[in-house]
Amino acid sequence: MKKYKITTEPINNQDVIDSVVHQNAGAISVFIGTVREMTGQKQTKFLHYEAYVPMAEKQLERIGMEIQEKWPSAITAISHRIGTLQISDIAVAIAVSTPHRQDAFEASRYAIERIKEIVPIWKKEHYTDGEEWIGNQQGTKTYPAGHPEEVVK
Amino acid sequence: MKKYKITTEPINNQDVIDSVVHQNAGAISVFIGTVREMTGQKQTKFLHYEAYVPMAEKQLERIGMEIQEKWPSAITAISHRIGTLQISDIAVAIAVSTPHRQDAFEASRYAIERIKEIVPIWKKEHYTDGEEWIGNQQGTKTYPAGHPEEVVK
Amino acid sequence: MINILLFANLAQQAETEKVSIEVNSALSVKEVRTLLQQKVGKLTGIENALLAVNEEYVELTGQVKDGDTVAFIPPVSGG
Amino acid sequence: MINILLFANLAQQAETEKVSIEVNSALSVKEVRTLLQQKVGKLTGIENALLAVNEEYVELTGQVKDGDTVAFIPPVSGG
Repeated sequence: MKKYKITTEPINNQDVIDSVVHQNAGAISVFIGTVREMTGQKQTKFLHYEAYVPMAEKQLERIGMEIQEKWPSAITAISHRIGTLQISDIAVAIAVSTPHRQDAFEASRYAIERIKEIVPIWKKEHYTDGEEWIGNQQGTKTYPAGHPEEVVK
Repeated sequence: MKKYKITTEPINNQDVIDSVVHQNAGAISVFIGTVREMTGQKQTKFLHYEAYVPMAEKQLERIGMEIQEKWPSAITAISHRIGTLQISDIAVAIAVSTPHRQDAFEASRYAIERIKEIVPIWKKEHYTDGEEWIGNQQGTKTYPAGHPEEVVK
Repeated sequence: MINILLFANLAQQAETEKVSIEVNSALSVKEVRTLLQQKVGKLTGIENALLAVNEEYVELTGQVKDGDTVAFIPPVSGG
Repeated sequence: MINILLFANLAQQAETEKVSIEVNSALSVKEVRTLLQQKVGKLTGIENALLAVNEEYVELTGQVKDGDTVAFIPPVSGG
């Protein structure tokens, strides 16, 4: 399976896991992001994800390379789904295998944080009382134009 | 599926994951322990796990309760295999779902650390040059009789 | 010609995901951003967008030439 | 009668996983540990074992009565 993938199909967790199994891996940390119904008082009906697909796959691959620099024995695979997702559907599955467990946990956590920073994917929440693109509108994330060093090589 | 299980059968990761899926879970952290071939210069041919099965299942359940106390929205499932395992076989699969990702990572890490402290399961390494029960012999873990408060209710 | 890609709420405001502009000489991403808004109208929040040329992140001063693809990437929300 | 369970290297040394001892009165786990080794011989490392009575961890002073199951649990190595 392609290790870094943006897909419109449902994600098969085991496929993602299988692509990081290795005879010298003792630990695999898997992170699965699923569609949650309630966020505070807001009820989600469904979500829509869109991506800048070719660039998003490159950025996923870049995250894998960053992980390999930090944890040289790590093997990483990431699949992110786009399109319309229902409650409990899998949006993202990340698997990282390493010889020892501490590295696996740290690397898989690193991967999800980096996805939320640099991978061009956007989520539109369809609530029972309206819809909104998550990101700008919340004001929780801004990238002042003078401060993009985290993403510029 | 039983959420806390000691089994002689191969572990199906997806079964463990499925048993923690919930409409208000946005994150599932899965930890999979697999049999690693090389540990330093030692080469493992295969492993044998034994357990005090009924007590081990109770202790897994106890870990689930500890997690629910610390992270009230968490749902936990743990399967541990016993018997003879080959390289890359799954020894343990832990899944924890929570509304937000930070808790899922912390709780699943907590679970694997607690397994290594309180669940009566023992691993015998069969190396290319001999065999040994892991635990006592390594001297990396001792439980002075005066210090069992972590496990005594 | 320079191809400009818009996403999420930027595409929604512009009512298109793709805009082309003719250019006579190399220019900066910042200049592209100005030309884009002259064409499609003011895009709220575009100053917070990440910038990419040919699928690589660049700074506002990044150079763009004929045939390049410039993407304005509003704060991402995958995962 | 008290049932004693041994595991891993303790079972290997004792050459059995299960030992029964007859008792006339309640006694402590520590006393059980002594009686056990009188019966099967010295078990290296048993002083590092966790202790359980009827599948619950107890301290060395824990009380054991007729019909109980006492387990000596060498340092665990699951996961």
